[in-house]
Formats: sequence, structure tokens, C-alpha cells
Amino acid sequence: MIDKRVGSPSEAVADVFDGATIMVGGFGEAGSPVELIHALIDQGATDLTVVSNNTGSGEVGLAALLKAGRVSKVVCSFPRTANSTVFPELYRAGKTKLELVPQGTLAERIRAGGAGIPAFYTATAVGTPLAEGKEQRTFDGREFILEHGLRADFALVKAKSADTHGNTIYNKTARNFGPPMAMASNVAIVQAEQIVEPGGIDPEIVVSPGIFIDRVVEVASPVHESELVAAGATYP
Amino acid sequence: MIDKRVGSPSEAVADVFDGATIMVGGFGEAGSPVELIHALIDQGATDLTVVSNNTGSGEVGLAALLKAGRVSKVVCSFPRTANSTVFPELYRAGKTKLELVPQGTLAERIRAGGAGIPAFYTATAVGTPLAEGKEQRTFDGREFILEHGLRADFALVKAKSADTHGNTIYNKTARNFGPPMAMASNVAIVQAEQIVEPGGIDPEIVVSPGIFIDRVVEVASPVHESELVAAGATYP
Amino acid sequence: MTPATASERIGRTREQMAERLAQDIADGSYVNLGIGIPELVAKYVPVGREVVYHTENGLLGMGPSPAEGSEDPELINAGKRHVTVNPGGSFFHHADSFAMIRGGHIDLCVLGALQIAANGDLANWSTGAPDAIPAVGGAMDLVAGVKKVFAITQHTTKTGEPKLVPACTYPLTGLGVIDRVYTDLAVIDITPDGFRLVELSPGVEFGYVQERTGAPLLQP
Amino acid sequence: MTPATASERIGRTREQMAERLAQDIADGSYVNLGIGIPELVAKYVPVGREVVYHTENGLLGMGPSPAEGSEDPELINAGKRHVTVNPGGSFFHHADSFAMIRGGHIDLCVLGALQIAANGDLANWSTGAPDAIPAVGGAMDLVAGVKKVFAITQHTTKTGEPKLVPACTYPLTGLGVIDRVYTDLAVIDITPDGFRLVELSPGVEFGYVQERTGAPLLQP
Repeated sequence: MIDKRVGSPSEAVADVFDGATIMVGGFGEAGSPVELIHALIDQGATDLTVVSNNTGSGEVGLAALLKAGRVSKVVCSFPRTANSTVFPELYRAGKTKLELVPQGTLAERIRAGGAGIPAFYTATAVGTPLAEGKEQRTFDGREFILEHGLRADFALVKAKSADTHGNTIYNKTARNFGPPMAMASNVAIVQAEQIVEPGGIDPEIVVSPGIFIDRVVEVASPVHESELVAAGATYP
Repeated sequence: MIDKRVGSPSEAVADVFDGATIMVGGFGEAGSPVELIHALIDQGATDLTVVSNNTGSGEVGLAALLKAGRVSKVVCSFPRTANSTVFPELYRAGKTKLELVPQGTLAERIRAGGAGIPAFYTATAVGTPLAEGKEQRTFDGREFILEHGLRADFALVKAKSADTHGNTIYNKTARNFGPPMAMASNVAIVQAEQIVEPGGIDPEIVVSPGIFIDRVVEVASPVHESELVAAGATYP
Repeated sequence: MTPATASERIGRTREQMAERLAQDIADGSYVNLGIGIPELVAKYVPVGREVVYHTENGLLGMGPSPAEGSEDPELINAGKRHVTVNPGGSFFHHADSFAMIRGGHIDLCVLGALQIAANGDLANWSTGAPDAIPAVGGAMDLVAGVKKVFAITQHTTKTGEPKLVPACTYPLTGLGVIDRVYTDLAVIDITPDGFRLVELSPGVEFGYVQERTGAPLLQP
Repeated sequence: MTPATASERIGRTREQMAERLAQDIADGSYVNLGIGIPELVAKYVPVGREVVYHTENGLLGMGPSPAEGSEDPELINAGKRHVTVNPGGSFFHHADSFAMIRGGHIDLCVLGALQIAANGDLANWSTGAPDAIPAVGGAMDLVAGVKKVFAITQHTTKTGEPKLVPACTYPLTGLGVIDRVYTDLAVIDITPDGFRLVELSPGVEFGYVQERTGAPLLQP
């Protein structure tokens, strides 16, 4: 019998190991899996490489993971936002490395990692500092650079609903990086506001088919990161 | 005002030109846009390159377009199926050329064409006759070949519903090549069983966002290709 | 050695081959079954194991054939036969479907074979006959991408030639892609040392199988 | 030439720049508006034209800000501000969103600029300051993929340096990517021959603009 439910965020991230690469969904607070990240802070794994579009805000969620010193490298398109001070300090202090990737290249590298594409060519970043050291090649008279697929050991993804097979649907612009990250990770972990039985989600509207999802955990009322930040909350 | 409706299949394909490359959705009869293809036969454009997974069956739909002598080349993964005699005869007579592409490589080449990826590497077909003449390259100790994005002048796609902005949803396994083909063509034409006003399709369940679709035409009760074939129908 | 006469039935039937293979499918697997004998496998998955079937034309959670009269021409499998959807199924487009295949998300695929070489090379899409219409479908994608690939096939051709060979003479589908072969006569693993017997079909002797195998067959 | 004193208001305000640019957006366009002045453009699209706004975090058909109290933290734009969805909108994931951008499906994007070179090179993501935290977001993808790219910017920096330059000195966002520039002083096309004036802002003279432009400005 297939039942991908786990009982709690802590159980869901229990086997994350030191040195793991972790994809973390979300664009700003939309889709940020705060409960899973907090469970990961409690769990203690360190020397992590985090692949995520941003670096969190305030001192909760992803920013709290960084603040706790668990992240040695981030792969990211936009590591500074409003209320984002943790990463800039770590970066300036040389404590966390940064691989800066254009947002669309990041999304496509993740999708490629999930789709068995080791590398592809893109015109994005040609002629810029982010193309330095990359192979450049001409197709039909236009210049492109070679970019490589990106994979991770774990993905932490926030969703609206999932079924016990892992079929997942999202909420509005919180969908963002969730589906490609789930594809590109060895263990994709989804926190969903509700978990239903198979058949509870119309097969026509599934966004992440269960084959991409390894664990689902119900977080019925996820916190709003922006509210925590506004309240000056910290974690733990 | 955005209103992508056109009044009939004939109007939808009126500007297809001789020598055009046309992507035709469908896997077997599921998703085959028979009414649009028949309108294209009536329209008369010739010397077409057709990109499609199969080559049709009987003497209706895609097979009828071939039979009418309008197709100089097909790009295809599986050009013979039950009740498929038209293409084999044309191929043996040297009248229609064939570019045989593995099904997943075909799907990914089309998706790449739509996503601005000029080329990508895949392990599919390495060491086989379909890799002949293709660049081979090692990533992480494994061999891959270079495949190129594929684009078309027009795509003919069958769907369940669309709105006047072109947002489209499909029916079951008739979805198949429709979404990537719509992305990869300059003019994507959708025949849908119903066309609704904007707002008539939940934004969360749209499969092909309207940006990929140029024309929508209502075909309320599309024919079933297999029934036509069983009845020995021919077109025109 | 017990050479069989033409009329003598020895080894497993197609149904029995499918039944034998089905024993080796783990609970919770995502499985793609090719056209032909592979399709029979689904019937024999042991009770208590849940398997999710993928069909490359855009469906996970494929169920059995529909009742007569309730076929939907837009709900078919890769063999273009009518199917159903199980609870927990999902539909997706072809690029996503082959992302599942190419990306290593499918646990197992089961394919027919024309020839299988001792190094795991597979030929199953073309005999290379000059006037044949070449057609490959998803076979090359499946063998290149799926985690484990089982072949299920008669041990020899209709004319008695071995299908398990030192090297394929037909055009290849993939290099070194087969993990295990299920035939009417035996179950055979592809190992770094070549073909290695896993088990003989009931009533079949080792020498009988070796005689009909084109390359050395190692003892289990 | 009429040099302006620091206190003298000359040329268009930010709102007027946005209003001017909005006149050049065709009916039925798919448009991505960057953060800052570009966001103002949506307010000024002429009545009777329907424009579909794309935000790269996964929404087509973005509508205006929601009424206070009805903000949804999971319905935001690329600037992480609360937005709404218009009828005919759709949500999609990031890889699909940037397929729209990279694949040339977006008709127009409007971006801010630090420097624009006479050959259309754009620098808008970094001043290259050694202790700055580098952050690029989707800017490089947008300029590489979108059919037409408009820059909207003050004509000079706060310290009076030209932003339209012979060659960018800041790190580039893209090579030869800008089609047209809307500033407080003028509308200027990038042509094979360099900057070419389209029109002056009301009350602004050609010489005044040329003086504040770092490379030759061709007459219309």
C-alpha cells in the first residue's frame, strides 16, 4: 500500500544529513515551507547547501536556518530582500558562500535536473559576469552559454493539498519553485494544509504527480512568515 | 480587447502557407485535431513538414492530409500503427521523408523550442542508429547526445475548453503533445469543445496559459477518428 | 539435455512468464509496461502490493480496461488501447511524462525484445529490414531513463534462433540497459560477467537453456 | 542650451514617464513590468487597450493591488507586493514562467536601468561595489528572452552623471538588449547607429538632452 504520510515535520526531515543539498521552495514568503525549515533547524543537520530563490527575511524560516549557522552555501537568484539581513551578514563575513544564478536559469537548471537533462544552452547571461567560465556556443547566429542540471538530496515544498500518493496542488503564486524542485530531489517533502485520500484530487488538476513526491505531512494552519517578521519573532 | 476566437476551422487555418512546418497534436486518435486537419486539406497548403507522434490511421485526419500529397516530410516517433497504410506507402515510394525521433526526445525538443532552449543533452538513443551524426559528450561519466529545439510555424491542437484569452484545458490522455506544441509554434490554433469567457476557467487548473495560444475555434462535437476509420470514411 | 520436439510444451507460457515477473515488482513501485507480453504483467501483481502504472502518453495511475461500452477514445494507453484511471491518478503532457522517464523517476519498465546481448544491450525496435517503416516510439527513452529495465521474451525466435546473444546484430535500442530477462525457459540476470541464471522454469534443465542461449550462461 | 538649476523642474515626472511609455503598449500585449518606475506603467495604459501582465513568480493576468484587508500572502508579484488576478488569469510554476520569458512569448518588458550603452547593452543589477550583496533576480532572463525591452529611467544619476553612455562600466545585464529608453527628458531609440531621439519631453530642448547624454544623440 502506498501511503506517503508522515506524522510531523520533524519526522519528515529526520534523515537529512550533514552536507546535504536541499532545495527550498518559495518566492519571498509565498510557498516558503516555514514549518519544515523550523523542523530542520531542530533536527540539527549542518554544512547544508541550500538552493532557493531568496534567503529569507527576518529571523524565522530560511533566514533562521542561515542564522543558526547550518548553511555553508546558497544557490540563489536574489539573496537580498526587504527585511533580509541574516544572509548579507554571513556573506560579508565569509561564512556562507553564494552561487548567484539568474532566476530563469535557476528554474530551468532545476527542471533539467528533474528531467534527466544534464545540460542545456541558454541566452540568459551571455556577455555578463554570470557567464564567466561558462562554455559559449553559437546556434543560428546567436550566442548561448551552457548551463548544467541541478539536483538535490531533499526538497522542502509548501502546498495547498496532497493525497496519500503524493499528488499535490498549490495555492496561487505559492506554486513557484515547488513543482520543479520536487522533480529534482531524491527525497521531496511536501507540507500541505490538508492530506486527502487517493481520488480526493481530480486527476486533471494535479500539478505535481505523486511520482515526484516522497513524503507528505499535514500542516493545517501554516504560519505567515511576514507576520512573524513583523512581530520580530525569531526561531528557535 | 483580447478575443482569440475565430469563426470556423477554415478561418483558423486560412493563412497556412506552402512549405510551412506544422505541429499536429495527438497520440493515436486521442487529441488528434481532425476538424482542423480537414480544414487544412480544404485550404490547400502543400509541401508541409508535419511534426506529430504518429502518421494517422485510415484515410481521415492526418492520414488524409498525407494521402492528399501535402506533406513532404514528417518528424515522428512512431509512423506506423494499426490501420496506418497511407504513410508507409508514401515513404516506400519516396514521396514523403521521415525524421525518426524517439518519443521523449521529440517531446523535449518541442518543449525546448517553446522555452527558448536551442539545444540540450540527453542519454536517450546513445549508441543507437538515431544518434548517428550527433554530437556526443560525457557528463559525470555518462554519455549523452546533443539534441536541438524544434519550432513550427503553426500548431494544430485539440482541447476540451478554452477561454477567449486562449487559456486551455484538455481531456484525459488527449492532452499529450498539445501543451508543448502550443509553446513551440508561432501560431498555435486550438479547437475546443467549448469556448468560455475569461474567468470561466479556474486560474489554478489552466494547462496552456493563453500566452501560448493564438486562435481558438469551437468544435462542439468533434468526430471520433476511430469511428470514421471503422466506417471506412475518407476525406475529402 | 532434453531436446524438445516441436509439439512438446516446455517452460512457461506467456501468461506464466508475466506471472513470474510480477513477483519481482516491489510494493509501491512506479512501473511502465510495454506493449505485448509486458501488458499481461499487471494482472499478476501479488495481492497486497500496490503498483502505480505509468503510460507515457500522459497518465499515472492507469487502471484496467474499461467495461465494454464505457470506453473513452481520449483515455488510452501507449498501445492505444482503452484504459481507466485509478484513484490517485494524474494526467500530464508529453514533456512532463518523459521527464518522469528520462529523469529516473520510474522504478521499473518491462519491455519486449528482439535481441539482448550479454552486456545488456537491447534491440527491440527494428530488424533493420530495408523496406520496414522505422518506428521507435518511447523505447529508447525508457531504457535510457528508467531505473530498472526488465525484458520479457521467448527465449528463441520462431525459427529457433537465440534471442540472448553475444552481441546484437539488429539496430540497438540502448547500450547496456537490461537488468534482467524473463523468458519461457528461465530468469537470467545481466551481470558484469554476462548472462547469469537466476532460476530455471519448472521442468527445464540448465543445458537445455544454455543450448538455446547465444552466449555463455553462468550458473546462479 | 538651457542648463537647469538644481531647483528647476524640467522634463517629465516619474508618473509622466510611465504615462508616456504606456502609450506605446499595443492592445493585446503580454507585458512584464519590473520593480520601481516600471510598476507605474500599468495605471496609464490607454482606455480600450487590454494588456495581460506577467509576473515571473507564476502569474499571467495580474490585476491591481487588492483592497486593504483582502491581501493574500500567497498572491504576490515579482516585487513581493500583494496583487490580484484578473479574469482569464492563470497560475504556473517557475520553470513554465521562465519558458514564457526565455521562449520569446512575452511581447514587452519594462525595466529600470543603471546604465544603457549606445549599442543597447544594459546594466541594471549591480554597481559592482565590492561589499554589495549580488542579486540578479530575473533581469538577465527577461532581457535575453522578451521580444521588446524598454528601459525607463531618469536621464542622469542623482549626481548628474549620464546613464546613457558610450559603453557600460557597471556589470552587464545583457548585450544589445534595449530597444527604447524613456527618461524624464526624452524618448530615445537604440539603433544600429546608436542613440536616436524619438521625441523630447515637453519644454526640453535637444541640446539640453545631448549635454546630459554620454554618447552622440542622433536627430529623429
